[in-house]
Amino acid sequence: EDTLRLGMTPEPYMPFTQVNAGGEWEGLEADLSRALCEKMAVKCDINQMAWDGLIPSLKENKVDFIIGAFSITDERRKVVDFSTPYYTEGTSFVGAKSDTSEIKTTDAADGGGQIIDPASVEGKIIGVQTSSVQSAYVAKYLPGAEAKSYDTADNSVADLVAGRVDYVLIPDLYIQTFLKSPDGADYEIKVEVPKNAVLGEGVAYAVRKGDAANLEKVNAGLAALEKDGQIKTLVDKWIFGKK
Amino acid sequence: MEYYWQLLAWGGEGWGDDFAWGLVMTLQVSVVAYAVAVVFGLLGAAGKLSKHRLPRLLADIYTTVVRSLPELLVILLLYFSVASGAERLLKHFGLVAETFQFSSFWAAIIALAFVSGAFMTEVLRSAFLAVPPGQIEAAVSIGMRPRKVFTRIVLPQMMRHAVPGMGNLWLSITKESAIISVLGSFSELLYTGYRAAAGTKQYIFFYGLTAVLFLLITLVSALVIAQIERRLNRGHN
Amino acid sequence: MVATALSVKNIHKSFGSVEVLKGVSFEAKSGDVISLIGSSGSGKSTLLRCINYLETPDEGEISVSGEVIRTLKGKDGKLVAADKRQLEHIRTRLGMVFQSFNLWSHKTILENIIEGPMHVLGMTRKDAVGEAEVLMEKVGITPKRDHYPNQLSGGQQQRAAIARALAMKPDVMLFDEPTSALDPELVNEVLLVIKKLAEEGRTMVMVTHEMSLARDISSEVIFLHKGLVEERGAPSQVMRDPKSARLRQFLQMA
Amino acid sequence: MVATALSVKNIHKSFGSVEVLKGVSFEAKSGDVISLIGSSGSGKSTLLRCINYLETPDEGEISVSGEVIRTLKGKDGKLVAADKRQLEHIRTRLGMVFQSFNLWSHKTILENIIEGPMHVLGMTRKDAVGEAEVLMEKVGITPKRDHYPNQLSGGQQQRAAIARALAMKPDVMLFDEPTSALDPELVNEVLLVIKKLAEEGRTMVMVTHEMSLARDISSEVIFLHKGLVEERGAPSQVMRDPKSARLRQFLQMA
Amino acid sequence: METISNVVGFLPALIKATPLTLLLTAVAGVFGLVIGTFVALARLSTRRILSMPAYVFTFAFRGTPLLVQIYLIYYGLGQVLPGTWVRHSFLWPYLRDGLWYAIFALSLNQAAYNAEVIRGAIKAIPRGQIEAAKSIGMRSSMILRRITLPQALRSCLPVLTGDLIILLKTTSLASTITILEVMGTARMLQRQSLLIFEPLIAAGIIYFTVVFILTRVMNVVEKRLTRYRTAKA
Ligand SMILES: Nc1ncnc2c1ncn2[C@@H]1O[C@H](COP(=O)(O)OP(=O)(O)OP(=O)(O)O)[C@@H](O)[C@H]1O
Ligand SMILES: Nc1ncnc2c1ncn2[C@@H]1O[C@H](COP(=O)(O)OP(=O)(O)OP(=O)(O)O)[C@@H](O)[C@H]1O
Ligand SMILES: [Mg+2]
Ligand SMILES: [Mg+2]
Repeated sequence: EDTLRLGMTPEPYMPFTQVNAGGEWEGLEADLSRALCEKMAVKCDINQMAWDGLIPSLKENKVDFIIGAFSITDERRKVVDFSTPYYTEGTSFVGAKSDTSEIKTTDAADGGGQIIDPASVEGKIIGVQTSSVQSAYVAKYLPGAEAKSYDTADNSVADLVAGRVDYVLIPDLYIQTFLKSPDGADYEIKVEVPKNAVLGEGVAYAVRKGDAANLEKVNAGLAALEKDGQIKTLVDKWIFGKK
Repeated sequence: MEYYWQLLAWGGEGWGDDFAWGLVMTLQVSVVAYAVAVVFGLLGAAGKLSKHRLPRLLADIYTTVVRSLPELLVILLLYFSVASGAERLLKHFGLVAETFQFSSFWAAIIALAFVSGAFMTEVLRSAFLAVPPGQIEAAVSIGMRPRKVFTRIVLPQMMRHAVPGMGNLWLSITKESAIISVLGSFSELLYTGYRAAAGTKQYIFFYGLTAVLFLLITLVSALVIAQIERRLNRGHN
Repeated sequence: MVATALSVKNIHKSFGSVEVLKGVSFEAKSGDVISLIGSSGSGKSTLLRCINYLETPDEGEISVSGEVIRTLKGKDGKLVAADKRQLEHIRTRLGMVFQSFNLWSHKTILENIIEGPMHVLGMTRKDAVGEAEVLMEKVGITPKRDHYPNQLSGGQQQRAAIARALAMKPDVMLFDEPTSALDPELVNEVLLVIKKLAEEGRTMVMVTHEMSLARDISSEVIFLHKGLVEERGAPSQVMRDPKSARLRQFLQMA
Repeated sequence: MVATALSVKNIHKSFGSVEVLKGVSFEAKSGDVISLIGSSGSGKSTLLRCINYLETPDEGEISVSGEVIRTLKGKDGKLVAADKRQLEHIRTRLGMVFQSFNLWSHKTILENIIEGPMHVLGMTRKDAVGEAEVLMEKVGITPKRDHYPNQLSGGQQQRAAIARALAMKPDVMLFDEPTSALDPELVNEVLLVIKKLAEEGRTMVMVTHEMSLARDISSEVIFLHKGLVEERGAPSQVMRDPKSARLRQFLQMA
Repeated sequence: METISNVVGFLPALIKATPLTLLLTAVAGVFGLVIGTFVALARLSTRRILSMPAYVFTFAFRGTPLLVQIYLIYYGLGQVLPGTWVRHSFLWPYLRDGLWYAIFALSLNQAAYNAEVIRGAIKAIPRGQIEAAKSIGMRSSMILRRITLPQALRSCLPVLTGDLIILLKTTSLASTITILEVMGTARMLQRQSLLIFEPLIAAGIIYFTVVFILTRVMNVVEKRLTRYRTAKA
């Protein structure tokens, strides 16, 4: 039996991954990776490390492929090769219920389709996660708003509650958990942000640049999982909470 | 209240055992890294205080460069570049098996010690300079060998001046040991705290708990340091 | 023939641009007691410190019991000790009592005294303590054996420093104003100790400002002036009938 | 009537279980020069240090020019100074030359001397330097004005310390063995300085081991023994014809 | 080669963030030194009302990770403040800006570490130096200013410099609370580009430049201030 080395990070990023209190991997990516390895018919060694270690480990051939909610972007494509996406996330624009200003959408000038109307968020403070596609979105389309960058999405939400930001622009699945929590009761989704190139092509596995063999394997595995509906089942389970 | 106890449960359900292991890991890494840092520090200080130009220059480069680089960079470079390079070299000459890899745990510790050692250098150097020259001359004048002069006269007296700075570095290293998680699954205290906090969204609670555990380490350290300080201050005031 | 215990040849020493010693030479035979006198700042302490190479002389030669301290010329034209081992070895035979005592502040008086015998001469602790006790008794600091230097009066520190140097049983003793902090009774005690050491054949070089001491005890008096030996000779002669005008003036005051 | 410049009453001081001073009293009028003699470790330095409260006496009273240093009983039954400002003020009038000099190591000799006049007495730098130059000349350390203490010989440091104390123009001077590191010529110089100060009406208390100095210079000699004043009086009387056996023995040696 | 051009490519963004890092370092460095000195003095006081709080202060701030301190101060306060009048007061624009919290936390943290070093240095001053000052009637405050602190600071200068360098690098923790200084920016670039080394190297170059200048200046300062130790006329 072949062995592949998978790099994963235990930093909690639910519903994607975390290592729970019992020391077990859980979340969409954990389950998906298990299913994938089975489909690829290989034994997967999970190498656990902090996020910063993933890319160097991949490059230095200490792991063969990595997973970590990597959104596909062209810039990142210069460094690694991405598999086909296993999930494409939506983005929500969240604010306080008490906030009555209307958030409209409008046509982007660059032909990128519908976007949030920059005029309606002029002068507002918007919380985003550092280097996320959402932060790129604010930078590109909402120049009149002030973006505040947080190292985790949790922190941006904490500051939404603290009143230090007016809105957060955040992945859908992330905000569901929050809105259901006691703190989230006073907040609502103002707008489901229309899909758009900046918001990315989804999240995927990454392999060493030029490592066609492994990319092939992963993609084949993912295709098989897609075909037999497992990916949808897992996404439903973890992201939409369906059993 | 009930809920918080559940969060702290032992085993798979709660984070109690994870924190306990985190504490052990933190102590283990810190103690080893600190001991190695003292060695680096002594070498660095000896270099800086040397009469000769070359050791002075090397030590100066060490303190300037290593103190300025981000720890993360040092640790990544050491493991992914230096260690990998060494592995390749060793394999090339057939000195080690094809599957040989340097332990990432040790690479992390050495990197941590390497950085701390640069700071230690300055602590030890200034402590040395605070020893009155007459104390050393008295030892030299009876023909004591340099090593003995160092261990019997200089070291006890300079330690008196070094303890506060060394204490600071010890407390720093217990916290900086967090950085080793970059290289693998070493869940020390801070990282465990982060994981528990993010996993449960109970940030304030788990960061508070992390703080308390670090305070515990500090408490014990402070007691030990005070004791050492008392011993070293014998004969002064 | 009595052997030359200490020979000091043409010692030069400058601090920065000031030349403190300008070529000092003298010799001492075993059992000699040489008093070094001279005004404050004339370089007496510096000369003693050059003898055991705590200050490296810029020029000159020191030999102890016929063994020359080997030197090299450094890049700046000044001397450096060539052989560390040899220097260490010679230093064990050269005792020194510092003008400012330099007792080790982190050690008790007893520990100060047994340090050298145990860790340089390799004596056992028991032997070293035994001898230290005799010495402490002799200089009258037995009650202070377990005190630290900074708990001692000036005179007590000075006596402890003397005991520490004696514990090494050196062939040559260098005393820098060994009685400056002592009362008249103790001065006499120390004088007796020095005489006894001289009788045992040890050699002593003593810096002192007490002319009576120099007169009573020394076999030779050396008057240092402006970095040079201005006058030397038996105390009876030098101190009663000095040749140099400078020495005459110096002694008049005493 | 000449005013009482310094009065020391019933001073007690212990270190741990050892009582060093057991009730020492004496008085000094303006212009008095009091020599404090006694064997090493008899508590002379401790007494001086108690006078300006560097050591707080366990019991007793000090007054300077009629002003009593106010004290309180602390919790442990020992004294503490009650009024810091008063103490600081009195200290400006009490000069002190330490047995171990205690020159400030981070300041040059000139800076050491002008420190008090400028920052305690509030003199301008120009005036302070002017006076310092006169003092340095007097004690012969002018060439060392810009040197640091550790570059000075023992005697030079002692002279700098004397100059530093004199610069404060105190009413009462406390000298702890002010000539221990000086050569005979300098001893005479310092003696002249002290005499001149006495003529100006300043009061001096001097610890010394040099009996000739005590004899020549003092208006009163106090012999300290076992923590008490064993004998006191005019030098002519005390030193020629001591009453106490202990003092007789002590003086015999000198 | 590509690495070099990548590093160079990242430099402009990081250089733009440098003033923020320098600001945090300088402000927290100065506050840390001043507060640290007072804390050190309080710790050495014989009065327990002064020494106890000072001890607790150094204990707490040296005893817990700065990350946790920053987090608890910023987000902890964030959980408390919203319901109160503060949110509508003139203070809010300041209280919502992470910069102030960062300066606050970094200053206190630095103060705690400095205090320990300064305390040690003060304790090591030979008693006679202070007695000499007392004996001429100097006020305690003046002794402190003219004798104690100058001697203490001289002897611990190299260690304080080291602490300042540590501070320079720990300002990176401010990125947790939205202050994107050099390191925070580098981490952002890392995530964007998935290039791990290059942004760090670029940050390292900036830190090195700062540290190099700082240590050279400090070397000169140290040499000047401690002339008395080594001076040979
Ligand atoms: N801090 C201290 N702790 C314990 N004992 C002390 C301390 N200071 C002084 N003593 C003791 O008190 C006694 C008196 O000391 P002091 O310095 O007053 O003597 P002295 O008369 O000045 O002697 P000398 O002529 O040798 O200077 C000595 O026995 C000394 O050991
Ligand atoms: N490290 C130094 N740097 C500069 N000058 C120095 C140094 N050490 C000593 N000197 C100078 O050298 C001269 C001789 O000093 P030394 O200590 O030998 O004098 P001394 O004869 O022992 O005087 P004393 O009787 O006062 O102790 C003095 O003028 C002194 O200032
Ligand atoms: Mg001398
Ligand atoms: Mg004394």
